[in-house]
Parts: sequence; structure tokens; C-alpha cells
Amino acid sequence: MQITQILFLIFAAIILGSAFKVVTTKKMIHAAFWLIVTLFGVAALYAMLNAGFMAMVQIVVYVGAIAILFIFAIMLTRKELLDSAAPLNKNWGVAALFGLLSFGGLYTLLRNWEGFSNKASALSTDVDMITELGTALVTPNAYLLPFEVASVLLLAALIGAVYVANEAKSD
Amino acid sequence: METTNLIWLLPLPPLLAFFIIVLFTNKSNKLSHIIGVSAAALSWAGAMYVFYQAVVDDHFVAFTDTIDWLPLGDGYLEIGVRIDPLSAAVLFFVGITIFMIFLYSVGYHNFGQPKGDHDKQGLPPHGATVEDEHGHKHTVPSVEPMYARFFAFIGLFAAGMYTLVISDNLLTLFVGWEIMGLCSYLLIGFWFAKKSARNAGIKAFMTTRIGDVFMLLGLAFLYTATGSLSYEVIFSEATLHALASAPAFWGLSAAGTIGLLLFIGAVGKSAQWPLHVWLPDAMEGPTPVSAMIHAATMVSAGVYMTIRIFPLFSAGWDHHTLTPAMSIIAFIGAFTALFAATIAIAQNDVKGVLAYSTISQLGFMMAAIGIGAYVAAAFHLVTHAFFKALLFLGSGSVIHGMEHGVLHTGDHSVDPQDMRNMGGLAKKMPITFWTFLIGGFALSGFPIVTAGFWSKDEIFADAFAHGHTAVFVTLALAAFLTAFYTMRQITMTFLGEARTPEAEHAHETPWTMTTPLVILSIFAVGFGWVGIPEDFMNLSLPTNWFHSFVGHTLPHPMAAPVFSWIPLGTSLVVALGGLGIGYLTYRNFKSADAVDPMRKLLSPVYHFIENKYYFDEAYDYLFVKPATWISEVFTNKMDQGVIDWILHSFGTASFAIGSTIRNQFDTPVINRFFGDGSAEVVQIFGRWLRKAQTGRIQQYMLSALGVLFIIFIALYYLVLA
Amino acid sequence: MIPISWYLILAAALFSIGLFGVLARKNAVAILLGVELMLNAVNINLVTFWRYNAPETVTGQVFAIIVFAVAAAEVAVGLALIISIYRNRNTIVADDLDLMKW
Amino acid sequence: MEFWKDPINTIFASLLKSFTSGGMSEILATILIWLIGILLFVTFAMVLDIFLVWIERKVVARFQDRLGPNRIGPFGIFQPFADIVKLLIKEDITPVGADVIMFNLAPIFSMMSVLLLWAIMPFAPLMVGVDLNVGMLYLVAAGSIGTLSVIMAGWASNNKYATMGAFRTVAQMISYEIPMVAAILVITVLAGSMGAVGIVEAQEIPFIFYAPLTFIIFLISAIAELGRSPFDLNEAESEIVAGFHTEYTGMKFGLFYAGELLHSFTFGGFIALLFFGGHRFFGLEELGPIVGALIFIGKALFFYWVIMWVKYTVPRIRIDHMLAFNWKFLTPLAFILLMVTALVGRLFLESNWLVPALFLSNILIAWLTVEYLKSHARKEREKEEALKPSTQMTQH
Repeated sequence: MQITQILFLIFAAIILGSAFKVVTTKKMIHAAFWLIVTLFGVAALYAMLNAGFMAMVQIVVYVGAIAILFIFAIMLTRKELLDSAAPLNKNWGVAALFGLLSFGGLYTLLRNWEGFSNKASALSTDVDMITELGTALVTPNAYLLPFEVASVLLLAALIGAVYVANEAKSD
Repeated sequence: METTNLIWLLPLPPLLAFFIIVLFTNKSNKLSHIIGVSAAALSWAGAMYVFYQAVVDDHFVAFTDTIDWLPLGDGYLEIGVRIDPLSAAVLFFVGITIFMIFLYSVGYHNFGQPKGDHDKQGLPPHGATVEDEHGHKHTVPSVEPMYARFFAFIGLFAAGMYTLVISDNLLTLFVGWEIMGLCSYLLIGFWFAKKSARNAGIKAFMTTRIGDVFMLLGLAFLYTATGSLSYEVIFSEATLHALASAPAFWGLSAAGTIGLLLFIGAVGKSAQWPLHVWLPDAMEGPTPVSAMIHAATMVSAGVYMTIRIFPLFSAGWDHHTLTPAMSIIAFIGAFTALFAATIAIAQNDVKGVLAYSTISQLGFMMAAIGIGAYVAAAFHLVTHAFFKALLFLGSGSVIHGMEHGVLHTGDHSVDPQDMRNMGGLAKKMPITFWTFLIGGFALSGFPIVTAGFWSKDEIFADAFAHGHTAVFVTLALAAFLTAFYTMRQITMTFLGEARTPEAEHAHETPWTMTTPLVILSIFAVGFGWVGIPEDFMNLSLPTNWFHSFVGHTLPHPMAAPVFSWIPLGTSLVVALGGLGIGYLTYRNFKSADAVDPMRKLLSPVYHFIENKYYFDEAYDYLFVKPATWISEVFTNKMDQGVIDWILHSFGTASFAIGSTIRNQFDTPVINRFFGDGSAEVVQIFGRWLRKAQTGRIQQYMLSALGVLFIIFIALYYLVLA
Repeated sequence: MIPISWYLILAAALFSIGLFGVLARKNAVAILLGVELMLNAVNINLVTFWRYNAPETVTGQVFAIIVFAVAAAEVAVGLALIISIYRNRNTIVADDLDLMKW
Repeated sequence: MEFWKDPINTIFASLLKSFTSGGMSEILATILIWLIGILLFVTFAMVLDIFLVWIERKVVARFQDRLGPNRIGPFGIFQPFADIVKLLIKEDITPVGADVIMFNLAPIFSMMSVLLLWAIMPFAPLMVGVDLNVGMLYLVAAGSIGTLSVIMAGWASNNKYATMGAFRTVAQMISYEIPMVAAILVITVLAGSMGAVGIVEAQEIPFIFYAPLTFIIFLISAIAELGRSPFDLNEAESEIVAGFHTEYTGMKFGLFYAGELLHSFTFGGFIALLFFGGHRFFGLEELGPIVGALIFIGKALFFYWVIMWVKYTVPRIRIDHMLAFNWKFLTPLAFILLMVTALVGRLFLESNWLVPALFLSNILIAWLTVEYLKSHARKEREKEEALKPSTQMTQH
């Protein structure tokens, strides 16, 4: 057992444990906070994968914005928080079965893939990954168009969200 | 930074100014004109820098840069910028004139004056009443109600012009071309509440559209023939040779056909006969527009394009016999030069004279290109842009001064644009007078000092040296008339005594208007000196800089014509003679309703000329009326009578057939048996199935996933395993 | 060193947990939480494949960034819809929102 | 003088030697030394925090024409210790119905979000915790943990005022994060790096001369992130008692309070780092990293003082004004600046005119903004005057 492997197992345990709490816990606000724990764990995984930029973006975007948005939504809809009622609907058994099925299916598929136990090759240190990434996002022959489309999508979502959530003034 | 990067950026400031003004600052006149003028200044500074870089480089060929633009099936459509000596020269005058005109517009549209009493959007300002501290009421000019919009439009226009000049291919050139066409339409019809302005706008748009359709045909032909629109490709020796040897029709080669089709576009844009009719009407727009679009830049674009495609229509030219395409261009140019000059002598509108003068001068350039005088045409293009912009701005200044007089007297029946109402303005508006005089002399080709003399002289010399006598004589006649009507205009407007009280109360215009005049007049004089032939009067002068600079745009520059006394003499005679006769004829023109001296001299012809050879009426009878008539006949007789009848009878027949089928077959068989029967089956089935539709999203997801899993497992075991 | 399989199995497990959350939770916000878990699982896979199979390109990271953008858009619109539903129907229990039934 | 040139690594090497000579494995020793280093570093921060309390109280007293603490020790310098003792012996109350775990976690998170920032503070060359190549992103990410702590505190207190305060804070922090990120992006564009060390190295000329307006935007949004006056709506005592920490007592409150002060100091440090060349000071930093660190701390204290100055001179603004100011003014301006800086920076790439051009473009934008604001204000005034009932009509 190497240190990195131990670290990975710790983070994996955190991620899976908190994810399990997200889907089972009764109090919605706790579910949201457990989600934040999961997100931090995933950010740590990114860092372990030498993707520091992704780790930071994960925290800024997910923890700083998305999770906070969830907490807001939960607080705004707290009249019936169902904190006391059962958190799962009556189909949960089937759902659990399907969850297991999907995991089993994915595992079966992956196990048969020949690259299943690949090791990572060393990352060349002379290339600045962030510069590469930034350049790729604004190069027409690379990912400029997807980048622009994503920004338009965000704009549309912004306007749509404001429009949908805006309470119509009845006067 | 790289010069090519700067070139890319040249059209950007005015374009941004357009969007900023339209979207954000259209409520604020001050911000709008600050943005507009500073954008023009930025582009001007950039253009000057590029020009400077081009001039200081001794072995200058071109600044080029291309990028991939539109992905096509097998590659990219490239766009790019190219500044070679020709476009550098054009960029030079375009930058200056556009900047000057932006500045001039600030004063012309009465910035800083109060809002008008009854001014409405779409009408020229009528003046405002103000009360001074003593309680006296004055009428003063009022600010243009659509001030910000004006700057937005000319901003967009400037962006189009810069795009056209810097582009390295005919496609982006055409884009700029069409942007300018749109702006021209918008600006001619700027005072859209005036019916005449509206009609003039439509007329300009429709007329130039005719040319543009042909131009587009030419572009399409060119693209099919060569697979590219980039100058570098289409003007390469191999392509030109291939095009020149490919026959098209009527004895024209493919190169000639393409050249002519593109040239028709230029005929529309540069208002050459027979598509010249829109330009005089375009004077309905505000004067800066007339100066910018219809004298200095847009109409020059047609000539610029023609010069640009010179290699195309001259392909196969052996420097002795003109190619058919060149002959046609030379003919149209020379004819237009003379024809428009004759009309100009009978115009009384101060801008009308200049409008026809512009047509005539553009004809000079076209004729010069037609006979292969490449450099002379470019030279005249540049000098003409300067002095014509100067003249138009000067005339705007005169009108502005006269409007001041009209506001003062309050007699709105007096037309401030009619030269008969002026006279003696030299004393009232000294700066305008002197600059106008310089511009007028440049236009007439006053010897030695003015720019117009050198450029016209070069055209004459070329025409004479290569033996194109017909063109030479026609142009000489036209030049004589030019000098004559110019002097007529100056005499009627500025000299003598004031013929109306309005002219007596005319007033010099503000500094924003006179500064551009002064600056432009410097160029109207000085720019000619860069193109003095080195063997002028058999002296040995320094090298003809302009000729050697612009001449190198072509791979094989043409030699300048050898000096000869005959064209120089002709040029001197027609210029001085025309000016002299003009002054002598009109110095006695004393009263506003006196009969024009020329009317007595040429009584029947004069009427003809005064009405512009009835071209408008002829077009009206030949094209507009028949078109209206045909459409009316078609609606009334063909459409309603014949076609509708056929349709109606179809209707009746099908109705009869339909009702039979319906009663005999449809109702009993289809409806009763298949229709109702199937519906009942579906209803029974649906009643049973609807229980599955619980409206619960998660149950739907479960069933979808369940099906997915089944399919997936089946696939896995059947296909993969 | 960690073999790629560890990451992939972790992602598969996270994905399945998220799927379970989407299918089984009553609260509509919780369903969205499950969707977030699934998206995170996808992102882990994208970044892992980038690191292990194509570290010299940036494709995997770009994909992941696009997923971030989509997730942000999805959450914004989804939560806005939930709040709007809550205002109109006074509930966010997914099973109660069954107007679209027979 | 190894120590003078590179103090941290020298100490590290000597410690490592003495540890491993005792038979410890190298990895274990390294980790142990790191932990000791972190502990010392955090202790330094906390001790500094104690003095920040004293400085804050002294400065506010001067602003308000008072003397401030002057009883305990010379100039009252031991007053904070008395405060600490008071806080420690207060009753530690957990409200009924509170979410106990979150209630206790929130103050820790608050302090943590600040201390995390210290990891990337480049006190001097070779005196930096870790030189992340995404350092500025890390700054923003740590800020979102601060947001989290506030919302945890507000929610867990089971108190209306606390929840409301948390809502306000979060709205403010999320909103002002945007101009702050845009300002940081301007700096990133100028420096060509997101790492703290890279940014300092790029500042042959301090970035304040490249981007004066960006500095102002960053200062404003930093103050809003800190939640200090004029943006202290989260604890507007006249409206919502004390905002998100209404229910906190004793040392838990103390943690929030100390966290805020240390946060202000940290942001002073970041202002110095982003705009004023970090540890650079006319070549004085060449003397050695320790001098550089002193210079850096001096600059940070100066900007901490600027933030205090703003706090004690500008009154609190209304919440809708706060949001409108951000969304309608600060954010667009920040993005315009970003675009202009990118464009001008590109145009004058590697030219001597870069700094003057950027400075002039900033001045131009500032002037246009002021002109625009003036005209806007005039229009608003006219609108309000038009709404007023005309007094002249009634007189006739």
C-alpha cells in the first residue's frame, strides 16, 4: 500500500459515504451539506489526478455556486420540508435494484476492457496545462465553438431562471 | 505591433461606434458624437500609420494577412487584409476625408443649439426661438432631432468603406460595398418624412441594385472559373492567362466578361451613364452625406474596384489595341464625362452642379482606366476625393450660411440652395469662399498649383500619348465645360452683390465646419505635387513619386507617358478658357429672377439640358410605367380573369367529385366501419393502458430504465458475447 | 500507483448512488442532488481518462468544463422551476406533482 | 549566510538532519516537520490576529475622537488578552432547536477559510507556503468556504434574524465575487499567470499603474466580501440584531470576530500582492527574504488600515442599493475593463507604451463612467422632479 493509494481509499470512502447520505438522509439541508462533502472529495480526486485547475473550478462552481443555490432553494421551499416523513418513495426498492444493476453492468463492461488496469504515464512537466487549456478554449480549430455555445447556454439559463422564478406581479 | 494586425482593426472603431451609439448612447448627443468622432479619429490615425509604414518601405509590395473564415467542405473560405500601394493611397484619402466629415457633421447638425420649436424626427431642423436677456426673440438654427442616429449611420458607413479598402478579396470587398449601399440608402432618406428624400433613397438603392446584381453575377462567374476570389489568386499570371484565353461569348474572353460584369457594378456605384440618375437625387440627404458618400468615398469605391480589376479586363492587352472590355469602359467613361458636364452648366442648385460634376469627374477616371492609364486614374481618384469633398463641404457651409439668413428674415419661400438667390457671399463667408475657390480651381484644373491640374494632365497625356484621340477630344471638351460651370458657380454664389436679403444676412459657419474646409483645401492643392511628371516641360524634375509608388501595384508597372506639349497646351486652354468665359458670362448676373445668359445663347438645347436630357422621365416611361402597367394588367386581367377562373372551375369540378365520393363511399365505409371501429378499439385499449400513466416522473424513469436494461442485457449477450 | 480501474469503479458507484437518488427520493430538490452526483461521476471519468489515456491533449478537461457549465445551467433552471412549482402547487414532492395523468 | 538567503529551507534541512539522525524514516520526518511548520505558521497568524484586535480598537477610537483601550499594559496593548479571557469564561450557549453539529462547525469553517488563504501568501521569495499555479482561483475557492460557514451558522442557529443575516451575506458574497473574479482576471491577463509568485514576479512596475480602476473595483468587492462597512448588512444591528452570529457566544463568537479581522488583514495582503508588487519595494527586497516578508507585512497592514478607514467613514448602504450597485455598475465596469485591458495589452504587447496606454485607457474609462453617471443622475433627478406635484398650479 502506497500513500497515494491510502489517500485514494480515504477520499473514495468520503465520497461514497457522503453520497449515500445525500440520497438517504431525511433532512434536506443535511443532504445538501453532505453533497458539499462529496464535492470536496471529488475536488481532492481531481487534485490527485494532477488536474489542479479542475479541482479549483470544482470548488468555485459546485461548492461556491451550485451547492449554495441548492441550500437557497431548500430554504425557500421549507414549508414542507418533509423532515419527519420518509425520504424515499414507495418504489425505492426497485430503484435500489436498478442502482445495483447499473453498477453491476458498468463493472462488467469495464472489467472486459483491456485497458482496465492501466497505470498513469508521467506527466511532462515542461507544459503548462492551464495555458494549454486556456488556449484550446479560444482557438477556432480547437474548442472555441463549444466554449461559445456553452456561454450562450449559460446566458439562456440565466435569463430562463430569472424569468421562471420571478414572481409575477399581480396588479 | 504588427502592421497587419493594425490593418485588421481599422474598420473596428466606427463599427463599434455604430453599435454603441445605437444600443446605448442614442439619447445623448454629446456622448454620441464624442464616440463617433473619436472612432473616426482612431481609424484615421491607424490608416495614417499604415500609410506611413507603406511609404517609408523602399521595397514595399504589400502588407497581407489571411485567416480561415468559413469552413467549406474541403477547406476554408479565406478572408484577409491586403494593403498594397493602390489601397494605401486610397486608405490615405479615405481616412482623412472620413475624419474631416465626421468633424464637419458636428457643426452642420447644429450641435449645441437649442431644440427646435416644431422639429420632428425625419425632417430637417426648422430653427428655434430663443429669448435673450432683453426679452427679444430670435430665431436661431436648431439641433438636428436625429443627431445621434446620424453619427451611428456614418459610423457604419465608415466601417464599410474601411472594410472595402483593406480587403484582399472581392468577397469582403463586396460585403463592404453592400454595407455602404445600405448606409447610402439610410442616409439619403435620412429625413424620411420628406417624400422627395424617401423617393431619392429608394431610387438610389434600386439603381445601384441593378449594378450590384451584375456584379454578383461577375463574382459568381469568377468563383466558378477560378475557385477563389482573392486578389492574389485571380490576378496571378496563370489565372489571368487562362481566363483571357477562355472565350465566353460575343467575342469577349472570360476575363473580359467578368471584368465587364464587375464594371457594371461600378457603373451603378459610381453613377456612370446610364445608371447615373440616382446621384443627383441623392443630394436630398444632409450635405456631409453628399460629401462623404456621393463625392469622396462611396462613389470612389466603384472606381477603386474598377482599378482593382484592371488586370482582369485588360488581360490579353498588348498595349496598342484596347481589348473590347477596355473600349467599352473607355467609351462609357468618356461619354459620361462630357454628358454630365453639359448638364451641370444648367443646374441652379448649388449641390446639383457638384453632383453632376462628380459624375463627370468619375467619368474621367473610368475613361482613364479604359485606355489603360492605371496610375492616372488612381491619381485623379485621390485628388478628386479631396477637392470634391472640399467643394461639397463648402457648399454645405454656404447652405448653412444661407439658412441662417433665411431664419433671420423668416421668409421660408427662399430656397437656400438655389444659387440665383446668393451672390456676394465672399465678404460674408471669407473662409468658405477662399476654400471653395481653391476647390473649384482644383476641379477646373487651374495650372501648376492645384492638384486637379496634375491629375487631369496625366490623363490627357496618357490619352494623347497612346493615340486615343476620340477619348482625348471628348475629355478636353468635358474639361472645358468643367471649368466653365465651376466658374459659373463661384461667380453666382460668391462674387458680385447679394441678390436677396437672405444672402445679405448670411453668416460664417462655426469652427467645426471651417476647420475641415481649411485642412481639405491644403490637400486639394498640395496632393497634386506628389505626382508631377519628371519630364514636365522637358525639365528634369525629381521622380514622379505617385507614379512609381502606385504603379508598383501591378506586377509590370507601366511607363509614364512621354511629355508632349499638345496635351499640356490643351489642358491650359480649356482650364483657363473655361474659367475666363465662365466669369465673363456670369459676372453680370444681377437679380435673383434674371434669365440665365446661357439660355439666350442655346435656347432650344438649354431646355433639354436643364431637364437633364429627360433621363428621369425616359426611365420613368421605359421602365417604371411599363412595370406598373404590366403588374396592373396581370392583377386585373390575367390573375383575376384567367387564372382565378381556372382555379374556380377546378374548385367546382372537384367539389362535385368530392361530394359523390363522400356520400357513396366515405360516410358508410370509411367513417362507420374503419373510423369509428378503429376508434373504439383504441378506446378500449387506451382505457386499459392509461393506468400506466401515473403522472409520476420517477415511475416513468423506472420503466424507461427497465426497458433500457432489458435491451442492454439482450444486446450484451446476443452481440458481444 | 493507482490503476485506472479504481477511479472507474468509484465513478460507477457514485453514478449508481446518484441514480438511486434520482429514482427514489421524494423531494424534487433531492432528485436534482442525485443528478449532480451523476454528473460528478461523469466528470471523474472524463478527467481520469484524460490523465491515463491522453495526458498530452486537453480534451478531457475541456469536456469536464463543458459539463460544469451544463450542470450550472441545469441547476439554475431546475431550481427555478421547482420554486415556481412550489409557489403554484405548494409542494415539491415529486409524486404529488401528478397533474399530467389520466 | 545560508539562513539569511533562504531561511525556511535552511531550517527545514537542519531539522530533517537532526530528526533522521535519531533513526526516523525520511517521509515521516518530512511530514512531521511540515506539520510543525503549519502549526507555527497558524500560531503566527493567530498572534497577529490578537494584535489586529488591538489595532482595530485603537484606530476606530482615533476615528471617533476617543482614546481607545489604554488601561491594560502600555497603550492598552494587553487589552485583547483581557478580551480573550472574558470570551473564554462566558457561558457557551447552544440555542434550543439548533442543529448542533453545524452550529459548532460554522465558526471553525469561518476561521478555516481565512487560514487556507495563508497557504498561498507569498511573504517573500522562498517564503511561501505553496506556489499553486492556480493561486488566484484558490483565493476564490477559499472564499466560497467562507460563504458556506456563514450559511451554516445562519441555518443552524434556528433563529429568524440569523437566517436572514445569512441570506443577506450569501447574496452579497456571491454577487461581489463576480467583479472580484473579473478584477483578478485583469491581473491574470497582465501577469500571464494565476500563481501568486508569478504575479509578483511580473510586477517590475506595480500593477496599480497598469490597472488603477481594477484596483478600485477589487478594493470595493473585497470590502463587500469581508462584509465590513459600508457593506455590513449581514450584521446590521438596527435591523437584524447581529445577523448570522446572533446566537453565538463566548469563544465561538470570538472565532467569527477574529476571523473577520484576520480576513481583512489577509485581503490587505492580497491587495498588496496583486497591485503593489507584494514584497517588492524599490529593490529593498534584494536584502533577503526576511526583509521582503517585513515589507509585505507592512504593505498588508497599510491596506488593512485603508479598509478600516473606509469602514469607519462610510455609512452602511441599503440592501437594494448594494445589489444594484454591484449588478448594474460594478460588474459591467469590471467586464469592460477586462475587455479593454485584454485589447490594449494585446495591441501594445511588449512595447514600451504598454503602461501609459493602459493607464490612459483606464483614465478614459473612468472619465466616461463619471460622465455617464452624471447624465444618469440628472435624468433620475428630472424624473423625480416631474413626479412632484407642481406647486405653481395650486397657487393660480
